[in-house]
Amino acid sequence: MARVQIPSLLRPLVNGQEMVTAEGRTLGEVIAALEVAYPGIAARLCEGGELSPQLTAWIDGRPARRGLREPLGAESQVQFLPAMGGG
Amino acid sequence: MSEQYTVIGTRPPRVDAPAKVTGQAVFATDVVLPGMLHGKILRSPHAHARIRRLDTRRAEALPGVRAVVTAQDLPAARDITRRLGEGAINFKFMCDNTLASDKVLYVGHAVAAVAADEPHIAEQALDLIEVEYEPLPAVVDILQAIAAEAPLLHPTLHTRSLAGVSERPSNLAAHYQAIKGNPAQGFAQADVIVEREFRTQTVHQGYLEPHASVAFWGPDGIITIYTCTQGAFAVRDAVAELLQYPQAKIVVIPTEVGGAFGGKNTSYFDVVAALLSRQAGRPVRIVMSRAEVLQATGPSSGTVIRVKVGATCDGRLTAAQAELYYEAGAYPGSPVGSGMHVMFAPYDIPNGQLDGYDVLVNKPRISSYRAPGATPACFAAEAVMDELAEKLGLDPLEFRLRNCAREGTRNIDGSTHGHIGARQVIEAAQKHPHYTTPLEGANRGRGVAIGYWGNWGSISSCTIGVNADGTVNLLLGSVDVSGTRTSLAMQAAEVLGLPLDKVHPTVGNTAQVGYTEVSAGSRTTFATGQAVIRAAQAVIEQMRARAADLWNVPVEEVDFERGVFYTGHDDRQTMSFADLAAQLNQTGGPITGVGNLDAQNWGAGFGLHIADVEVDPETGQVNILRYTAIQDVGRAIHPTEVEGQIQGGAVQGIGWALWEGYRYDANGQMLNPTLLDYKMPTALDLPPIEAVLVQETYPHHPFGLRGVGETPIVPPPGALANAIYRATGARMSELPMTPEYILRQMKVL
Amino acid sequence: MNPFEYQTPTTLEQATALLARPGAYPLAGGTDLLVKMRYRRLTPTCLVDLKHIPALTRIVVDENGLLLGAAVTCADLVAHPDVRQTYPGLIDAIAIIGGTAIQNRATVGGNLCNAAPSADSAPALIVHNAQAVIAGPHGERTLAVSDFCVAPGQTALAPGELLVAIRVPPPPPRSSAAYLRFTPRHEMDIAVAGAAAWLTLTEKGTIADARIALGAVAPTPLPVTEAAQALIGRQPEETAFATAAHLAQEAARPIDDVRGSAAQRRHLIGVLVRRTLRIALERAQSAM
Amino acid sequence: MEKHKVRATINGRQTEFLCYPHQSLLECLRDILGLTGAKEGCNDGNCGACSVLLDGRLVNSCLVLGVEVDGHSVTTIEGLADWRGLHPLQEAFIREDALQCGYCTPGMLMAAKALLDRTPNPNEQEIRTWLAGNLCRCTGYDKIVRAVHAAAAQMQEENNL
Repeated sequence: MARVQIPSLLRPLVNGQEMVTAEGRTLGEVIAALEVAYPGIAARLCEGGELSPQLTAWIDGRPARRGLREPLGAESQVQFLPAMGGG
Repeated sequence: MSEQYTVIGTRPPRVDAPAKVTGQAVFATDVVLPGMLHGKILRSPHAHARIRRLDTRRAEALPGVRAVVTAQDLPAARDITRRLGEGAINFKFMCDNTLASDKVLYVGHAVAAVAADEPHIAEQALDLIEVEYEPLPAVVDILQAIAAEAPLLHPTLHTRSLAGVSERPSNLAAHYQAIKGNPAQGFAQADVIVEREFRTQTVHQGYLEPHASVAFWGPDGIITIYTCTQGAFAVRDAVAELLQYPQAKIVVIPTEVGGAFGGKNTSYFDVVAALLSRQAGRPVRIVMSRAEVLQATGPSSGTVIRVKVGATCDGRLTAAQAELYYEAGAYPGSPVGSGMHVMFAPYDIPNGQLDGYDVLVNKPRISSYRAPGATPACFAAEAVMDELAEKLGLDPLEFRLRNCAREGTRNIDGSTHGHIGARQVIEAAQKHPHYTTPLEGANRGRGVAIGYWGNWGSISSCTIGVNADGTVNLLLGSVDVSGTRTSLAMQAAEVLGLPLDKVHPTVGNTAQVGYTEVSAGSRTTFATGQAVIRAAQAVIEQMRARAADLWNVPVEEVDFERGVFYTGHDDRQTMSFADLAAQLNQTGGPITGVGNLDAQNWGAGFGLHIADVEVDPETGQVNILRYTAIQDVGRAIHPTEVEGQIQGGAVQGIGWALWEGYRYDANGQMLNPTLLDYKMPTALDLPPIEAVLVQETYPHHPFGLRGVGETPIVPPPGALANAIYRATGARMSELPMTPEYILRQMKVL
Repeated sequence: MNPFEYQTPTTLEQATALLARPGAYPLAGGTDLLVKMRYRRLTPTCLVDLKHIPALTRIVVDENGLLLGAAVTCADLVAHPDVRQTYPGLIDAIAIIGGTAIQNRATVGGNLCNAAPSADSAPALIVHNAQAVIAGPHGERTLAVSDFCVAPGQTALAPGELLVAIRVPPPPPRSSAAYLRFTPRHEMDIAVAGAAAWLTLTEKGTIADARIALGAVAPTPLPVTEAAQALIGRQPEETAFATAAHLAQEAARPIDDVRGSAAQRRHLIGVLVRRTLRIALERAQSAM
Repeated sequence: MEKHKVRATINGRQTEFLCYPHQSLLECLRDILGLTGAKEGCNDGNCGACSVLLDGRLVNSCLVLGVEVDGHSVTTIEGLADWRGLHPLQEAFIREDALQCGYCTPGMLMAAKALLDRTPNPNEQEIRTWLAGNLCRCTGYDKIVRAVHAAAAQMQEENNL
């Protein structure tokens, strides 16, 4: 089970929880599982079938590079941070 | 890989220097193609207006005019947002920013373009283009833009956040939030709380070279574009998207880049030059004027930042909170996420909340600028930390050390620090003679600030080809904006066991080399460096096989060290790189090594700056007496170039701190679109900048380096604000800290 | 830049005849003019290059004072040993008009004719009682430099008239001048405010004569007679200087613009007048 | 408008070219004579990237008309090195790493040459004051100032031999 840290603005959708768990071998599968448990959450995280370009998913403390296809370990921790760019 | 390096860590002359000191280096504005025309762009005089009518017929009729284009000549763009270059962009917005269709959103917004035989004819033609505007109310102030009655830039744009989409349209394009622990409880535990509001102005990267492109749309359908960019592939992809044209038929040839600092990640008029060329059937060159650079390319956000930080009597931080409002300009996409990320990154704070707001205003769309978003956030955080330390009676470095982030510390935005050197730079500062020597004299003060930048890895490609004389060609996908041909060739030379002068680095065009991300985010020496190492290793592997063939031994028996192939059991079986290279064409043909990768595990950078100033108490003028910039750089590949990055970055930060800032009137007209009034520092405004390299090998790069280019722009405003406070007794909460502002804070005015 | 015609007269007569034509502008160093043309704030149809007229490029220092050709570059004036020796207050101002490259092209006459309220040369020339020598279709006339600028960007020159030279009287004994300006950067900048001061001392060291002029705080360079008059007969010390500085501040009519606010300018006038008076005093005393 | 014929000594060679009166010396050098070393950074005299020597004196070539140099001599970055090799300033800029992007470098070198022609042994303040008209956005000027010092020292030494 991946442990997903829920950003504060999403918490109303998950009954105020800061951390939830979800099943999935990829980020996309985890979000799909979350959507089943907490309808509406996928629309907030994704856009046009991809992770929202305004977000970066961090998996186990590192920014994910494959978007929804990012593979997850059995105990992976997932976070969603605002996207960042360098100059 | 050997522990003792022969090339890494040395200070050879940079490979691009001879061409640059003789005037022979070719920048985009120097490119001349046969039959080339001169393009110019008509720009909006209004900050916000509807285009009622646009008539180019008189311009087309002017003798010497060969092409005129408007937004009508661009195919309809896809309304989707994708990452391109350094950030996310909606293609419809990108298209609209290239040539405005129904509305202009800032002074300088491109409306039409012409190409003519001579520049002055093109200029005259612009006068003949008739545009009827319906002026609309403009908004340039960040807080006014999100007020209820503000004029809307995009009437259908709603605020987006993880909480959903706002009900009403708004200039507030996005809201981000992060909470760590329990902020309210953290503040309740604090003995001292400091709460302040900060404002910073829009600033520009200030590269000396205005944007320039030469485009030729050939009869074969190939579009060739010479341009100054941080990433040839980013330009190619933007042109392909805007024209909906095959990527393979667009060849972007990156020229020398006359300074970029994030501002040349974006393609502004490559497409326009291409369209003009198609119409004219001849190459077209477009070069921006300085006023166009300042008014029509992406500067960095002006900001409003509210900060609240609490600590206990023994100097422990308990909670921190910040609201960050960042200008996006005319289209969404400010670096507020980065601002949130860096804001309290040097510190270990148990509780906190960050709210970031991306705000549309009638200014050009924000582009990256060296550690985008970080400098204003650091300024605000470090001024508050300085005030807290003072209230607690603690030395500012000691206070920072007590609360210093380390590996594993969780940032308020949710990210976790990897291997970092925050503690190391603070300790280096404590021991540095600059800090241990007391500053004496009236009206003088010393300030410190610590700044952070996360850096980047990402995608790079390169090819190494071996020549028969033992030299190698290194073809790089990374544009060289900071001396990376040298720092990358050095990594190749080290791996290949060759002296640097045997490695000839070249920046490739999009038809020659694999996809490579923009040279941005302090990533090139780190990430492309690893691609280079891979390519070099691939060369060695193939050459070992050739040696094995020649000696008729299994390849596993061929070793390679310091440029020599050998087997352990026969003294005759030894061959230098050059000797083996000479045999390649007789032993199966050429060898090339390719390095392609998406580099991960990049290391973040911390910088601690110490500034001594003297402030004229009657005029408010700041004289910087001494300046030291300390940074953890991992291992410096080329220490002199690293010093140069630190000195240059620090001085840009100093300019931001003291002089630079866009000034607008209420109608959105920029009041200072020249280098006389957009005041960048001259040699006379600065002291020597001492760069101190804290070199501790970074574990996730073969040579142990971190990115270095961006961190040094982050601390200067904080360090100077704190120094000015010590000199005057007045706290600073705005950038730039002009003499007039300082006098006002001192209550002299 | 719009196309135009280019002429190189070698005599004053040719020059004034050319300048009488509509759309004709004089070109000296070009450091202001060409910028205005490039931004199309001016669109001359003809430029009359003055640098080929010998009378305009001469520097003469003799018992009559300084005769400075209008097309003499700032660098040439600043490098002139006699001018440096005799007119340090003028050098203060001329030496800071632009950086090195601008100094080599920009002319004192051009700085004056550009008629910017912030022109550094003007306050300094005014306190030196300098006269403008003007040639025109009807002959030559002279005009005090204090009357030369009439509005921002406008001079007292009539169509066809040309500034030929600036005449600066010889300084009496025990006198000297100074000019200071304030800019945010140390160089390559435009005065937010400027002040020039002139002091002549009696043999006993009291103030026999004084003149003060200000830059960038009024539509034209501004002589502040009352402030200067208040010094006459007094001991040259801080209280007197403070009085003069205060009166100068009162006389200033600054505006808010991108380079500074009215309040800042008025404040700076007080600082700059005190400081220039100190320097002028020191120089006058060392000439005793 | 008619083009004018201009005769000038450019980098030591007698040169003739045709230009419009409105073309700046910078445009003439770059677009007519193919001497693209001098750069346009601001076109209004505030950056120094177009610096060249006119009769040995430092000028912004964007603020000089091409027609004005008739009968005069112009030295550009392309004329700084001679048959003996690079000028000591060029060597010092390479050695001290006094450049990054290189866009300001030609102008900076011409300004530095004008300084050393006049003041062979400048102190730091003199160097910084003299170079204030030449903006550099990459280096922070530190290594440029060092390079000018180093070149001055080397030239002094060579003169003493």
